[in-house]
Amino acid sequence: MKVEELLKLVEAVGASDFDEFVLEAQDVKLTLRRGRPGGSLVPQPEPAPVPAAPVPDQPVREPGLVEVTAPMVGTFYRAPAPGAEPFVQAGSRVKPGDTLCILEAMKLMNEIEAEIEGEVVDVVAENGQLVEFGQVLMTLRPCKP
Amino acid sequence: MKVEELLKLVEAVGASDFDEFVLEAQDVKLTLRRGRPGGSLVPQPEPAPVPAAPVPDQPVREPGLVEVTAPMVGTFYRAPAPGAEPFVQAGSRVKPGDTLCILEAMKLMNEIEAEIEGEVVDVVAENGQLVEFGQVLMTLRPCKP
Amino acid sequence: MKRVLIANRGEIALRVIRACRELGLETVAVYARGDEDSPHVALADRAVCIGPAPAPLSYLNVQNILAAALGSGADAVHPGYGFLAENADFAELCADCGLVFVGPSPAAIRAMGNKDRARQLMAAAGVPVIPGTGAVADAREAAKLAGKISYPVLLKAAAGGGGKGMRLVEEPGQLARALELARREGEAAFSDATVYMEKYIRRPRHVEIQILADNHGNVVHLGERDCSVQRRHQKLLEEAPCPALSPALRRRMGRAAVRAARAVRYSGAGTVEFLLDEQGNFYFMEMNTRIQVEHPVTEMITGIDLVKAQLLAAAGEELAIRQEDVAFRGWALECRINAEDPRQDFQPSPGVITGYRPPEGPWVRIDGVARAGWRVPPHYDSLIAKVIVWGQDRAEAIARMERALGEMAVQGIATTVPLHLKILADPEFRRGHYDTGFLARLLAGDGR
Amino acid sequence: MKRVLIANRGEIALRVIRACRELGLETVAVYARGDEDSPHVALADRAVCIGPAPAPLSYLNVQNILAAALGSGADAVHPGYGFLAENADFAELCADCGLVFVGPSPAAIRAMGNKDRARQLMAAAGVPVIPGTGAVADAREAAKLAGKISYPVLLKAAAGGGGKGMRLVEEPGQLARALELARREGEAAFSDATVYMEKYIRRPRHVEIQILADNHGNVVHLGERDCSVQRRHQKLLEEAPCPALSPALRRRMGRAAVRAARAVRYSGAGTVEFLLDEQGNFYFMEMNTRIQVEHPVTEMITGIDLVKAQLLAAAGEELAIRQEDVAFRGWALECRINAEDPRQDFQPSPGVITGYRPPEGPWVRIDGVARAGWRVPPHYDSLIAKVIVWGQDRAEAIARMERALGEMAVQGIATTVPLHLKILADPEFRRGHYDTGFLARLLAGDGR
Repeated sequence: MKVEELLKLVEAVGASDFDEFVLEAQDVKLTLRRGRPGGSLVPQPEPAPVPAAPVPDQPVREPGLVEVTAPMVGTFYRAPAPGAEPFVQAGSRVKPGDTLCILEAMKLMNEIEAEIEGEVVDVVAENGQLVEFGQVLMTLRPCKP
Repeated sequence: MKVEELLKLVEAVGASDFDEFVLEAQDVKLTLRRGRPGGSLVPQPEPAPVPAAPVPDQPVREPGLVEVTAPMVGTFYRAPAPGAEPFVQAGSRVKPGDTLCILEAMKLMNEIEAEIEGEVVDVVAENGQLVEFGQVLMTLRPCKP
Repeated sequence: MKRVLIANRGEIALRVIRACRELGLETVAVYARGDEDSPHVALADRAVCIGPAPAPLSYLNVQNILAAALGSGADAVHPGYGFLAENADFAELCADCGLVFVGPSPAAIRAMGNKDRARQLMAAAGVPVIPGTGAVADAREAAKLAGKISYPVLLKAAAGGGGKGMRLVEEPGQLARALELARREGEAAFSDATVYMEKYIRRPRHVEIQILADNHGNVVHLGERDCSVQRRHQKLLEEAPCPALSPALRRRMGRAAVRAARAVRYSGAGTVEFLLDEQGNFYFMEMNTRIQVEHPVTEMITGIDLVKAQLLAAAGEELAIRQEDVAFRGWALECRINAEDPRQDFQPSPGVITGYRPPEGPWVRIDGVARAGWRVPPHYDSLIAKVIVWGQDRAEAIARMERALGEMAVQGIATTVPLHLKILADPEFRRGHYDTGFLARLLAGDGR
Repeated sequence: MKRVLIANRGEIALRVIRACRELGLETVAVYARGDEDSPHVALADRAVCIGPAPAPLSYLNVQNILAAALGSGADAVHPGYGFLAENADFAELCADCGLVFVGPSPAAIRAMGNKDRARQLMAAAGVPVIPGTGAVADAREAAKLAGKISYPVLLKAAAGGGGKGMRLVEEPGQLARALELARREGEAAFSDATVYMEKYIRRPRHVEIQILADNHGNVVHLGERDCSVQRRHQKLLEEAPCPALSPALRRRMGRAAVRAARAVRYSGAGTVEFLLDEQGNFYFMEMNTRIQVEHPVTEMITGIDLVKAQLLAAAGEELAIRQEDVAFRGWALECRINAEDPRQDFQPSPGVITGYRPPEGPWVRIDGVARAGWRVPPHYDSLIAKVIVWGQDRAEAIARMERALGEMAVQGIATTVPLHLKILADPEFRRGHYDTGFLARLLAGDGR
């Protein structure tokens, strides 16, 4: 699924009054939810035991932003070395192939590259911390060419 | 499934008053949910085990009918003795104090009397069978005086 | 015996239904109006409504229960605990109706039901009772009696109650003055200066012995349970074995309990409750002539199904085990999870259980009625589930119970789970060095 | 050892988390996308997403699992069963990363992972293996070999499979002709006329011995499990002890299993699987170098927590028990409740469990993941709960299992419960006189 397509979807949903929208591409999984806070609509017959599992942050975002997610589990580093300048920060302009950050897994430094041209809006992941598969690392605002 | 198709779906669902919509493509899985009314909100996660408890009959009845219920647990008898005429049957006219039936409990024959004037519509309980507390024995149509 | 009516509700009704099912016996449940959705109604083969919600009109309604038993073709009645379980008249009426009462004879129930008479019976049978006296005439006689009983002693105004007219005497020098004060308090409060004396048991443990007996004169004991964790005489957590018992003391207490049972020609499952002092002396308190709430801890360490044993004894069978067959393995704990709020002075918290997950996994047993979506009726007792665990030793059992309660989730109503976790974490409890005053002290430590 | 990552999901992940919790160890769960709502994610202290739903990208993704372990500060990895549990490379990588692998050494896993090599090792260690030969030259040699092995024997085309090129020979007179036919079939189907011979085990039982070992050379066995109730090599119901074993045979098989473990310097929990014939001869099949699905039945009759024992052995502790401490009590059964429809040829029935009530009450243990409102993911195995019961004897255990399954309720998906009830009611099963062909016969009796 292409970004343009996603944008159309996001716009469509944004124009609607759904409160939640989950899409999982590749054989498509789509959830739209008009839930008041607390989500009492979905029956939760089984309470979560203590302690609850950590849930990644999902703040409401500006429509059209693209999330860069972790393609693997690893430790997130913003800079090539301790004390060095971070690869990017909020406001940085990036183009495809630019290194955004490093994920270290089993002593291997995996450079995560930008796939689109755009501007870094926010670096979400914390330096030196473990990130899960699929966790949002940063958000980009795509350039309209 | 194409984006255009999805868009159409989203629009269609957005215009409706469904509160939830789940789609899983590839052999399509679709869920639409209209939440809110108290009934569906209360989770009924626990199914009744097998075998389910017997539930007394509760057919829809003519309005205004009066039910005569068992004030005690006992064996229901329609007649004063085996082979005798039943105290009442459908169509019988009764007035307060008339015996309607007998409930036998621990060898004691308890006469159940009419409390109103009226006509017997239906004798529900079965002769010689155990009736529970509160079980409907018969229905009366009250006389309008 | 083919069909058993269970004259009870709640978890004990489920317990009895399960035992019946495993023995191939059919089951008839009874229920009050408003209790239709309670689990025992669904689990039984058949259920009969026996009256309106208040217990006196339903679960205590002897006539309706017996009519339900006879009308449904039951040939036996299991009373559970509470309600009619220790009602000798009910047991007698069952017999009159040709129904087997699953419990001891009416005579045994009566003998143990009158506490004074039971005490005399037990003393006569050689079961230790708390040493005590009749009315104390004067200070001289008091000194003689106290010397016999041995200090500390308690002086009690005959008509006293609520601590009024009660005096603890630690040593002979305090006696005369204490007697005078007790007399005066009795006179002032109850217009009765009569004073009795009995031995004062310091920091007693509540230790009870489970016994099993049949109609053929066989009696065995299945060891003890420690039920000292109590709040206002309500047991909250029980364990077996008792951390304070040596094998020798267990044998002595077990033999005393067997003597108690024999003295009333007991049959079925019963419990002899003792107070145990710090020196290992034990004193008969009372005998419960029924199955107990806390019976599972004994089951877990002996492997013996007490409710099945009750049913088989009632059916006239001989006990399947002899004393030498009774073997203990490991340690068991039971927490009674009540629908009460320990932070609100244990106020009942009836209501709808909106979410429920019982603990699972190894050596965890749940005897409960809690279910998601079920409304706990306000009319009856507040026990919603018993969580029972077994471990190879006490430390493992405690860790397992902490694990189990940690994964238990009840939503919609308050429960005693937080208090149970607090008890389990308490150093005094963990050392096993507690007594019947333990919980009051623990709660007082909270500023209550 | 302070923090354990559990590289698994489903009921075994819960089992390991519970054992960790009881030992005071912190837990890290891993999960695939789509598995967020699975119970192990909620029960662990922390959970890390390790990839998309397909197992090769997540639960078998060694790199992500190790990165999750290291990044979360875990110092040990428990692999459960399945997935990476018998992957020697993974065990080695754990060690390379400084992580304790909760299981035996990579060398032991490798030695047992190669079935031919394992067979040779076992034969050398004095563990009975199924008698067999190399290529059989001609009818004369065949007759000599068959005489040695003793009839009945099986002739097998070297390249054969699926019954092709296989011939059962009951007595010497049939041998020459059977050899000729096996050769021809091998030649025709696989262009290879080589034929081997091995002893044919008639109506074998699948009996396995549980062993426990530490890093200090101590090995004990915990008796056997009978796992003969199988459908296409999938175990459906297990029991301990095995109805066919005498104490003497148990000792012999136990000793053989201990020899097997010693031969590979085994450490932790492991299982040696044997075929047992009707004459009481037993033959090594394979060793599973991990915890087994059916481990609870052994736990129930020995009182020993196998997963805790695994963790303690991995932490380097000495075994807490010696062989003479191992005592068996009573009988245990396990039913594996799968989300499969036995009326639809055991097709998986994933979907949302709309209603769920596990059985409760005495001596019933649930190791399950089923919960009301939970969607059984289609990607993984279909085991939703293990129902385990204990009884004083086999009859009580069977009655209890029938009672437990009778009160179990699963709505929204089909399960194997009806088949389990059918097995429990079968006279052959109830006599305890069954073998690995039992279930196929039972199902065939249905007209399938």
